[in-house]
Amino acid sequence: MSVESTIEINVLYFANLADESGCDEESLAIANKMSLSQLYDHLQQKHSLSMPQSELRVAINDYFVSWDEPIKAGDNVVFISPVAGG
Amino acid sequence: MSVESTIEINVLYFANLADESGCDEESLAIANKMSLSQLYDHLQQKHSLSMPQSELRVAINDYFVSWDEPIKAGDNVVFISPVAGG
Amino acid sequence: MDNHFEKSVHQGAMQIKRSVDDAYHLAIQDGFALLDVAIDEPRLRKALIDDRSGAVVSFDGRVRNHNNDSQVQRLTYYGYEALAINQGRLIIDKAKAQFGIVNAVAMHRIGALEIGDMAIWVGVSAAHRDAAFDACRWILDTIKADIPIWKQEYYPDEPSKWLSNNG
Amino acid sequence: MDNHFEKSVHQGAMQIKRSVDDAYHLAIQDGFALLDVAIDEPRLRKALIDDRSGAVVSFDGRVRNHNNDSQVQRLTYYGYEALAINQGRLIIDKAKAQFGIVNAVAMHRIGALEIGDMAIWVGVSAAHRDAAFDACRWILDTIKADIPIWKQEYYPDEPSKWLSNNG
Repeated sequence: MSVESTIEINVLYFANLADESGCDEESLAIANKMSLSQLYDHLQQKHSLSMPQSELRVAINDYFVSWDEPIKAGDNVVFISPVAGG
Repeated sequence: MSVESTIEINVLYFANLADESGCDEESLAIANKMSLSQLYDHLQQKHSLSMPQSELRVAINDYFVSWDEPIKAGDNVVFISPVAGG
Repeated sequence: MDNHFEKSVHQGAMQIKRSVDDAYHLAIQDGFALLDVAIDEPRLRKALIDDRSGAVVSFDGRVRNHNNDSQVQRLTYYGYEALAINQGRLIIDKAKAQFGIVNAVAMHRIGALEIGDMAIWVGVSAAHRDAAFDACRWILDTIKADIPIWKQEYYPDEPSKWLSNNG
Repeated sequence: MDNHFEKSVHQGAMQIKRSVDDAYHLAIQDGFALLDVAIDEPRLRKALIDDRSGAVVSFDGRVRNHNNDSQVQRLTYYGYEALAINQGRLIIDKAKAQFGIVNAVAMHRIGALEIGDMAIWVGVSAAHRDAAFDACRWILDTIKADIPIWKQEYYPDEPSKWLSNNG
């Protein structure tokens, strides 16, 4: 029987993602080696998020990262829906 | 013996043209039908103005005009050397 | 969505996590900050200018009373401040490297704004006007594309909507 | 050239022929005026803006301490005010017809200026940023090309010179 290794991370939600998830922040235990795409798939199902991943950018620890950036224990992960500043 | 018809006009000088002519304004009696180019030729000789006509623009009564605009009695004529605002 | 719910999930994104003075200090030093009160343009402008600045170009974006065909009553900007500040610093650094400019400062307001309120200010000083215009426009466009700020507009006869700059 | 002589032929072109308040009134109404004291930028900016103005772009040009390789101590702008005002009105009218803007106001200072003094201010308000940027730049370029203002720069180690924008 395999012991699956998990890590604790934190996810922040803004704008329509916050509306749909009903929260602005949550702590999660996720499988080690889970990718950012897999994480978004998981959260999209969990919160019935309407936006496809293709419309999002992603940030870790307050910097934009590419979707193949690995997730580390303690990371702050944020999926960024299309912005509207200015 | 022909009586040459003359008109009275006023010429203003600015910048290097004022330096060279030593005045900012003068009244002149000129031949009727004198063109703006002929007027500048005349003033260039009179005041030893260094700038060729090709570098100048010309204004009558506070509006730019083309060099073929006729001069009328009482006109205010100004030759405009290259500008340097901004 | 009722107002209570709106507040509970977005409230953190309507306020900055530092003092107003610290926000100005950051904007003036690193080139970008968020603010949650009215932007004091003369304060930013003053910080931009020195004897090498022959040309100063500034942009300010204000809340209009119309967006396309809809009558706008008010709007709220929400920001992810920590990312906004990091990304803003990168944008300003890149503008300084890319254009021949002396200095650049930008600030974006978040929270509830009324018609006429200034939402963004971008100022660039340079020796020459072309660099100042080009850099100001580029910084503005890049802020609009990359800074994590979201906008919700409220209308008299329709539900509020989330807007997107590229949608 | 001695100072007395300089004054006698250029003095009229260093001063405006109306009151400062009349100059602001003219700039705000027709879009352009000359001024012979420091330009009060907030006064012009305030007149530019209304609820339709989503975007405001402004340019200010200041006296730099260098022009090419020469150290500038001070400079004097001379203007032919009546022509400047007529031409300025035409430029602003053309900008309003040509770009989709709400309003445009510009002012040029004449007389003796020190390093850092503002010589020109151009402000444009529009519903959208592209029109505001394009119109501001066009107005500035056209003022520089067409408004009868001349500039004499003074240097520590050389005689003063008349400058030209297209020379």
